[in-house]
Amino acid sequence: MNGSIVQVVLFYLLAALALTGACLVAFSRSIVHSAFALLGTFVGVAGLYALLAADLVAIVQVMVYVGGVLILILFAVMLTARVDEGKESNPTVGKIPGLLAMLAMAGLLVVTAVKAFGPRTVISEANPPSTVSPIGNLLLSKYVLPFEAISVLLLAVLLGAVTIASGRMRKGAGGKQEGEAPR
Amino acid sequence: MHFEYSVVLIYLTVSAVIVGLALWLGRFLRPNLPDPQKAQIYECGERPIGSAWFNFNPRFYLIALVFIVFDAEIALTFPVATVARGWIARSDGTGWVAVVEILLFFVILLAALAYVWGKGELDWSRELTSPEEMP
Amino acid sequence: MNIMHYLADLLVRSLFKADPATWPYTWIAYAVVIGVGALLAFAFVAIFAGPVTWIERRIAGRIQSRIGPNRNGPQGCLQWLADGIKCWLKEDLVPATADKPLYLAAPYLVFTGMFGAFVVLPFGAHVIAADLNVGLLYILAVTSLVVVGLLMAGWGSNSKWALFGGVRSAAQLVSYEVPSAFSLMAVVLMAGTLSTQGIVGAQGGWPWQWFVFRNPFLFAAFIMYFISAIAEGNRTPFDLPEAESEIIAGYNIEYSGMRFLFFLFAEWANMWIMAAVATLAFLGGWQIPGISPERIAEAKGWTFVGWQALSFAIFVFKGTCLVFTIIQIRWTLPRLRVDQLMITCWKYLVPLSMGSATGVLLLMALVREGGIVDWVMRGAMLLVGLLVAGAYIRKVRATFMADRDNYKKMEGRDLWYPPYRLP
Amino acid sequence: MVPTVPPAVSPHRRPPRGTVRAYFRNIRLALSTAFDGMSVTMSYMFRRPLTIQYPDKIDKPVQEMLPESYRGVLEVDMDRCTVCLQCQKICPLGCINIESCKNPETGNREVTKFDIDIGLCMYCGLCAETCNFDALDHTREFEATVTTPDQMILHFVEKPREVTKLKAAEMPVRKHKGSILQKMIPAFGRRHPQEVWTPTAYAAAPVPALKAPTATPKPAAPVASAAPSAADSPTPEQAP
Repeated sequence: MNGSIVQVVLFYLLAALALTGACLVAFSRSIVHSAFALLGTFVGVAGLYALLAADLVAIVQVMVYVGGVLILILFAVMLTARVDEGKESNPTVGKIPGLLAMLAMAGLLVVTAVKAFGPRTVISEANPPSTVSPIGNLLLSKYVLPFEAISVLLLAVLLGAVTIASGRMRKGAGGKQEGEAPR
Repeated sequence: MHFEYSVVLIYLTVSAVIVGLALWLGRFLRPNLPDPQKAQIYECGERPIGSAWFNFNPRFYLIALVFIVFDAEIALTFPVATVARGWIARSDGTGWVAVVEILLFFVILLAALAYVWGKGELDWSRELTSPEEMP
Repeated sequence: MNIMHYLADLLVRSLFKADPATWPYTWIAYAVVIGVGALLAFAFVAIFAGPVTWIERRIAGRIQSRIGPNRNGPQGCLQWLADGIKCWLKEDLVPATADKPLYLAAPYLVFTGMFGAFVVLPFGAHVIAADLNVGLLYILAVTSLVVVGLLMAGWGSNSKWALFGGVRSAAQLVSYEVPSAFSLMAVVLMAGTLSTQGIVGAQGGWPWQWFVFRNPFLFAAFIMYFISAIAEGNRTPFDLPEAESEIIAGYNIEYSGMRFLFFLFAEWANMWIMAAVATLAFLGGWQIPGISPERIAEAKGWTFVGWQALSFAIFVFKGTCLVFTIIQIRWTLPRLRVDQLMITCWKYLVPLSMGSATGVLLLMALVREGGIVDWVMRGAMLLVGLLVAGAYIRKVRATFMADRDNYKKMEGRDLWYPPYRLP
Repeated sequence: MVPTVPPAVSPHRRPPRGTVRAYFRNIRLALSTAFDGMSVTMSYMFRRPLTIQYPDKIDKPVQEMLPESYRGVLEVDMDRCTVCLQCQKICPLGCINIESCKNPETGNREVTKFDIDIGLCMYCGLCAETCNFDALDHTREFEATVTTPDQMILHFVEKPREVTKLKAAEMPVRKHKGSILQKMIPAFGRRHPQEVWTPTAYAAAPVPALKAPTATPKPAAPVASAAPSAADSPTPEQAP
């Protein structure tokens, strides 16, 4: 879309969406609401990626984070004990350490951003090219080793997660809530 | 490319507006006769017992876990699969790099799947191997 | 060139006599044109999804030796309209114990996620909203919004059935996304692009140019994609999320009126999306036999419009055939159990679809395209397809003939009653 | 749920020997059975439907095609009813409601109310069995659609009438089964034309309903329920 004003407006809208989602995650009383509010953050960030002409990253953001991570988080939340007690399941604790951590994180992000791009606008081209093939080519040439390392990492992740989860499941098998029939 | 993504944005907005508009217009058409019995949730005609928000079978969680791993794999392999054709078409034999790389990736993931399979975590209702395991 | 881009530029040039590249308000013209396009897509969804509900019920009637809805309009063809209006006039109920924000937001997410997929469906040679470079991945991505919406509906209703339905739905949809993605990966490997138009362009109009008949692995991938598409559309035999006999209606049980209708709407349109993706990925999409895409692009005036209309008709026809197959499967096969569902996905479809993608990759590396082996393979697969179709027709005829004489003896009438004779 | 009896370790649920072969056998079976099933359902697309469209395309009313012993909506022939209350007593659901009193002027017994709640009735037939005078019987009528729930109560006595004193043999012949009901059924929808049924009035149970003057005629004032016009009155002719 031409006209940088539109881009700026869209940027602020998407940023607002992401930030509203993040704020809801942090401040919502109900842990389930927090989990669902992540959707706004993920989609907003994906929109920002799309605005930065990073099409593959945007789509992968939606696919992996909304389609996978969010579902996992929701399942995890719904599996937590005492979730039904909770309009109050998200108490705000440790305000000062939290603030410090937030400031440290913000500083890190600002430093990274400035280092990576410098004070210049990223959105320059009106019709930037697709990033799918460049990324694919890079994964086949420069980043062959990381690519394969990722598969090993995924293997390790799966093994570890399954081991931990199934162990807990077996331990919890005696509990009265868990012993129910498969649904 | 930005044009394409603006199409996506506008489509999503329009669909949300359609839903909102239909519901809003329906407001003038539909009756509104609130009633405590209507506001009850449905539980086969009985009075609902307790809240529905309780814990359920944790196997769903495990499925989501396995899915995330595969989802990440899909996200990573699709760009490679996209360019694989071009690599294979090259005459200098570098196409085998693509083939071997994707194959290796698949094999490692399949090994993970085989492990989960072998542990019996993919069976929804796991068979009890010994009576001691009974809850 | 995107058709909407073109139309918007045309609008700016002819109506405002301005150059779209420099005119400051071009983006408004773009937004308007795209918005109109979105409304057209919605009209297509409504006009498609509506009558298909009626057709499905008539087909179900025939399969179960009964008649089906035939009261509203000639042969009941306005039944869907009556249902829609009825739902619109129904009271909008919100359970008192529901989690209200989530309950109210869920239909938006489900419908939006479904509708978003229409952006990349290539209805015709140039009839596409936006040809994204990440087309297929995009469809996989927006569908995940539906998953979240279903989970939201399930949780927000605070009803046990709804929660079970929502959770089952989410687990099923995410599980079957894996085999469908791997089956599509086989196509992506063949086409070398993710864009939907690119994939259609890599095929041709004749059946031996379709991906499904290219080699055995793609044939298997097509079948596996079709199975997982049915599962992702929550259709029988994979309709556990809304198993009436177990959890009444699933995630949408507490919804009434228009909100409920949007869930149904999304389900029906989803069926079309799945059929359309299968068509574009495996069955040659909109390709007109004997007419190359370049010829369509070079055509001028009404010829161009005619080609577009023809390609549109071909695409919709192929998709509708698949939709009918999905409908027939619904009234044929019994529902799977939840453990069978998961086993089918993770033990059968996932490894096999990965295998088919691998097979396609190896064949691509080993067999030269257009070579003798390639053509032998295509011919063999086409023959297999024809044999399967022939065996099917023979079997249908044999089943029919086995009962025909008995019926005649008992009822004194002929059993033959072709589908076009609507009872 | 927690199984109460520990299930034995079931060897037959294990995959059979030759698991790899079983795996591919499953795939083959899935495809071939789906193929068979699809061909069967497809063949039904060319078969004549078995059902007959109701109520347009049938030769005679369904009521006439039903067996004689069909248990449809109950009906009472008041000419033969002696108000013995046997039916009311035996009804397990209490859907029959009879009231009678002595007329202070003539000294005769009068029945003021004979209501049957067909919404409550479960069509068990006990009342018809127990009726010694062949007055109460199941008909073959089943189309008793009404527009409001209170119309489901059939009023067989619209105004107080004398109870017959005749012996069973002397009584007039039982009217044709269903003829009384058929007269009443068209009136179902307009029994209480002035009343608009609202869910709130229904759900709020008897207390507000009593307050509303237009609510269902209550058993408290049976004599006053002679409101319906003569045209609407389904009451059979007075016995001589």
